[in-house]
Amino acid sequence: MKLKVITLLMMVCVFVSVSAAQPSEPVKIVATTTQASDLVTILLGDLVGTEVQLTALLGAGVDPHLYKPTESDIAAMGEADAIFYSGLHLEGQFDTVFNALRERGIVTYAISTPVKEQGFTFGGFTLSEELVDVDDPHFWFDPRNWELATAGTAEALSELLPQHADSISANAEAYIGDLQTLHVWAVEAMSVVPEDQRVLITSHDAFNYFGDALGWEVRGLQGLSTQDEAGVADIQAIAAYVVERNISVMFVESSVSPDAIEAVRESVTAGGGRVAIAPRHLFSDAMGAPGDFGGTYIGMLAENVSVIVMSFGYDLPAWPDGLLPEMPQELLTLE
Amino acid sequence: MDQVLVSLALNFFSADQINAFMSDPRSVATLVGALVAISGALLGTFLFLRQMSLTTDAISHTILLGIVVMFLVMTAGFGLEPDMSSPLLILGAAAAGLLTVMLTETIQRTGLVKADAALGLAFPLLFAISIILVSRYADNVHLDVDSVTVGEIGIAWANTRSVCLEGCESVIITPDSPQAEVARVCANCVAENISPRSPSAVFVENCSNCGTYTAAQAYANGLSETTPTLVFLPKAALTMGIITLINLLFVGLLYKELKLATFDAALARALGLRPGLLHYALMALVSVTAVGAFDAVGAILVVAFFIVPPATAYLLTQRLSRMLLLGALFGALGAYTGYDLARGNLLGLVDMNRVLGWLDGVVGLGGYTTWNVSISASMVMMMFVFLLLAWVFAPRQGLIAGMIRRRSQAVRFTDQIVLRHVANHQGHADESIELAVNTLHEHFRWSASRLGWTLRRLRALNLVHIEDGLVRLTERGTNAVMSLD
Amino acid sequence: MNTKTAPTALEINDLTVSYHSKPALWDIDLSIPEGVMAAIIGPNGAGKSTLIKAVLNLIPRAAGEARFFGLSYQQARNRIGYVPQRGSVDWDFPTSVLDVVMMGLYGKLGWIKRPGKAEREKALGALSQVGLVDFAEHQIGQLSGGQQQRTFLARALVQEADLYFMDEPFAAVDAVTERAIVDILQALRTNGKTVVVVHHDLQTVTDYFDYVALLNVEMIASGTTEAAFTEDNLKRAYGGRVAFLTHQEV
Amino acid sequence: MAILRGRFNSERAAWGAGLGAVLAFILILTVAGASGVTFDHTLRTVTMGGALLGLVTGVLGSFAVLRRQSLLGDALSHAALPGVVIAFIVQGRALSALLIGAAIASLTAMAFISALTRTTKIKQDAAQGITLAAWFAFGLILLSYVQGRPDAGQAGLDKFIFGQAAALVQSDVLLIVGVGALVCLIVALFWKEFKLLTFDPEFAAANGFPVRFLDSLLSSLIVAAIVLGLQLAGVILMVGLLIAPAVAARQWTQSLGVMVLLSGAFGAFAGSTGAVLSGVDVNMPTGPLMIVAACAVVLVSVLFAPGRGIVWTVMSRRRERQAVGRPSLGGVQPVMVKRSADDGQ
Repeated sequence: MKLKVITLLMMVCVFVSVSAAQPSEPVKIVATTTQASDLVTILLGDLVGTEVQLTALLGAGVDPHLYKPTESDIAAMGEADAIFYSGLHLEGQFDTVFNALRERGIVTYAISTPVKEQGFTFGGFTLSEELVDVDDPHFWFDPRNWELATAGTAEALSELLPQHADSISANAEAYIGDLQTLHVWAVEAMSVVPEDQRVLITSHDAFNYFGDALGWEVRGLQGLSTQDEAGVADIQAIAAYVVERNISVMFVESSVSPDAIEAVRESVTAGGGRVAIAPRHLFSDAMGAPGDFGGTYIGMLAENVSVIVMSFGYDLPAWPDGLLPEMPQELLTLE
Repeated sequence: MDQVLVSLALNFFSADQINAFMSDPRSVATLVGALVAISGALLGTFLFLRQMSLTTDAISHTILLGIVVMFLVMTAGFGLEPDMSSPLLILGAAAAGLLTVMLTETIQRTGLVKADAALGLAFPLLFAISIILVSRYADNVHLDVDSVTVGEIGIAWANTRSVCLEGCESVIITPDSPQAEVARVCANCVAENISPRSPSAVFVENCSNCGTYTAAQAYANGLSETTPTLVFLPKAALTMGIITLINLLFVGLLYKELKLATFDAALARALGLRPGLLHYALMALVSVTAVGAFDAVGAILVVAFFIVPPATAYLLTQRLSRMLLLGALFGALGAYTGYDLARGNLLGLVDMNRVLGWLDGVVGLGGYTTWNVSISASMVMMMFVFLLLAWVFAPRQGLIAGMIRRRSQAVRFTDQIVLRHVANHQGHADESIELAVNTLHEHFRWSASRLGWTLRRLRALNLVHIEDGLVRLTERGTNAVMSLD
Repeated sequence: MNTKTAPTALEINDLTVSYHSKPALWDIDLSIPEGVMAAIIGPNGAGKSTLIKAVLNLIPRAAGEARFFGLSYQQARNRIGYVPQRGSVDWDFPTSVLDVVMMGLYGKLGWIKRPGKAEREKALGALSQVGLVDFAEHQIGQLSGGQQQRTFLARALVQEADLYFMDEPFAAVDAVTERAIVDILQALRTNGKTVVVVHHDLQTVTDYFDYVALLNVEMIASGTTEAAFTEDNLKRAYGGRVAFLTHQEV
Repeated sequence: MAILRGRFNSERAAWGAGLGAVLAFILILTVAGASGVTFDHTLRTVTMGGALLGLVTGVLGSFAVLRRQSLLGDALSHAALPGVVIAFIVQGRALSALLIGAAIASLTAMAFISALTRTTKIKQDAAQGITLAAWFAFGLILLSYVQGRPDAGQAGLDKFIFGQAAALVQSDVLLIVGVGALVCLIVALFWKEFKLLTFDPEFAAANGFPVRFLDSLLSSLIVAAIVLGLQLAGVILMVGLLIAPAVAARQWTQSLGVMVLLSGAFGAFAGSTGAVLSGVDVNMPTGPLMIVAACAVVLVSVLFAPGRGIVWTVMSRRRERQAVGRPSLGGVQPVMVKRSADDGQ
């Protein structure tokens, strides 16, 4: 926070050199993940396409672990004035690249920064008690974290585009309001499920923040590492847990093979239990296609909530008035 | 090292010129690609000849072991802050590469297992061990090869080290500095398995940005008001430059020894050259080069640089020195043209966007016809294209050359076979049987028309004539047969 | 020559083979009568092995044909035995000597059928002929070079062929083995079989063989050893090296 | 010496090895049972599936290793990618379509490897490497193309077809039984042809066998097993299970038949042992444990197999040295006894 004055000074310098030299040129912003580009789009509003040229590196449904930069992505990064990325090592070694780019005067901002500064990250590393600095990067699944990220990003954008600082902060304020509404709705929706059943079982450990935000317990069959592989005892443990807690449904993410969860179901069934696998995937690292409901942050989160609640066999509470995007009707039924 | 390099370069170019070159994605990708191509060709050629081409692929799997072990040693062993950017992890990866090739050599040296199977035993085992370690001890860390290596040649231009020329004052931030920032960390969350949002979470405050900053870092993080003059050097170009230099020295100095050890290990041993030691040294270099290159350009590109250009060169020449040269050349060319292919330009001949457009019309791609693809993969594709071209068009071993040769040989052979046959039997007792025009084709197992055609040609060339229903050589024909030998 | 009337084991007519860019064999005519032990000799690169492989349809021919007892290869296949060069297989392969010998019978057995007791007996018989019956259950990798060669010979023997082709059977074997092999081959000839051997040692030609084909891409000469194995023909086959070679000869 | 070796290398050693594997498995079962492993449906299924998969890969792996195609599993696991992505573009994200795509891509890769080795002097290993790199790169190009398309289904496509051993379910086991029975039937039917083809293809051709057809048949069997295994058990397990049991079995026997059987047995041992061990504690991944079990079998075999094993060789060399060294007193260095000394019986 104390850095602000200096940063502002520096940003102004950058801005002057950018906008004063070529006033007609749009400011080029690159956002890495779909979540980041969604946030920047919302904060900038009408500026995108006019004064700001925004490029999202990861398209719809692209898993950041497996993302392959294309030629145009590289070109976009080469011309960027500012880069907004997720952070907490979600982009892997690109962190070091962003650090290097900063030395050239390019503005780079990890939208997870305020979450990290507030200490609201989950440490993933459990081998030693002192070491908690390897964070779970899926911080956006907690809408409260996303509020912090919105504020931080708005601040960074205002420094980049000082002449639009007012509209940006207005957008941020409105959006934070929306996020709070969303959070309230999501908590309400998820508490329809009886308390003893509030366990989210997934194939991959990506939903710690999600569960924390909505008061659910989360059990992933596999850890955060994409290299982690399940063993027989892992399957047995989850199956035993499903039986013990009498959980009726488990979930699969779009980016992981459903085999392992299928094996858990068979294990439960063989033990005389009953458990279903949700007919629809959850969004984990990637969001939906642009234009779809799940293609926005709010829609993505709400869609996950709706899939979970309806898979457990309960109805969703009404979608909050005026919260955009409007939840489409087809989400209210499961195919 | 960087300083020396930069001050050397500054004798020829201005800092702006260097920066302009080094920040062009294409020039840096080509430069790095060329460096990896040279290293790959130098070492890959020997792997190719020793039939161990898949070594680099095996290493690409096993470096995970080095990364995991180093991570665990750093964190659990020494209590260091886990840092995915630590060069120690790359060092661990190199050690794992070394372990892979050493294990393979050792298994192979028992004489009980063949080379390919030895490799196929070593790398699944090491990989399996690393998966077990990840699953047991680090399954909640985003730990994989991608998170430790940049592994993308297109981004090499941006992953730089800076050398400061002017305004190079370092900045020290202490907790008392006005710029010091405070970050909170939950002190009891992991131990008590609670959320940092829970009321019982206890936080400690840390200075998150304290430490010593170089001028460039201070500028980057807004900690200084001066703007230093910087020259940016891509890390990949630096590491690969050094590795290439070592490889050039190794192969250059030990060229004849390596050649002998590769083609005739027994003779090399008899001459006191210790081919075993040489192979271990070669394999050690392979693993170091491969790991360095994985970080710089990514696994698939390294595997390709080590195998495809040497194989292409092999199709064009049989001389080791030319193989090394051509291999490096094709690798570099693949890097250069591959960059264009990523933009949709195949050798300046084909616009891939049009191909997609056409495909969309034929099979339907949902109207998405923008060719915008991975640079690394495009480079591999171009190397593969060169291999295919060499396979098809190579002047001596190529498919077309072979076909043309067979075709033209067939004609030439046909003529010569007949001439020789006539020469062999003319004037012998069996000539009435062997040389009869009507039955001659049966001796060759040819169709009558093929022989008729051949005879017509030979007669037109005044090489044979027909006498009493027997084929006979003319004087010219006799001379032609003599000159065949 | 009255090759048309005498019984011929192998008749090659106008055979031409090209190998990569070079012609390997040029318009070869050769006929080998039944019941002889014939040597194919010539300098390195003369196309001796190529001739056998082309005759046995293992490599394509540019022209010409080979007939066996007046029949095509397909028709006569069961009457032909083949002993390839020793270096052509992996001797670390997990199989026993007896097993390798039984492989000689696979062609006659036809598809899917498995070798049984009769085949085993035959194979043991062949092994005792070559003096390896004690080694029947040994892994082939444990054999010495000469024993490997004799195993291959036994594999050809079980084929009970009338015509045998052998590619360099005396390459890198010791004198004892060479003698043993020659004895077996001569026994075959005595029983009316025909043996065609690719051979490289000029000094033993007159001792072992009664029929010779001198080859150097072209057929230089063929006929009984006395008729064809002359200094003049050798000079034509071996070119400049002949002076040295003929001094050693006989 | 050779006679001695021969006698010890008879089938008795192989039976001993097979029996040893069974005993080791029983021991592991007992220890696992004592340490609280629950032998429920899951463990039984995975154990059964792992054993059967190990059996099939062990049988086919023997041929792959002898034909110097050990690393085919690795090459094809990469080469499958373009097929998967094309299947996704055409058919969407249905597992069966993706697998068919993977199989087709693997078969084209196999055909390319065979064409390249047949028409040029490029060897098997380099041909596999070239194909691996080119096919995978093409897959990545397609993946980065799909990545730009505005639809959301492609996440994790390149990992999606790779399963993991712990996730084997009953229908998988039935599938393995079906495919395994077919594979074993074909191998049994064409036993002598495959044997001759692998040992001496030239002799096979001279005896009138259709070598090209047999070659493609055997290759197709190996490809089918690999694609099936990739989906059920993952890449690395396929590479390991294809090689390790065959290499281990090779040490104990001199007969291809025994080697294939023993390799199947070792594969089954590795598969079931890995499964049981992974039931001991959480975070014990099944597939990698199967690899470790298979490699342990290799280690034991390479060390202790009579006749070939390292311990055996060292000991017999020492005996020979003593036998030669004893009568010659003083100053005489031990002489290495050559293997060919027994020539000419």
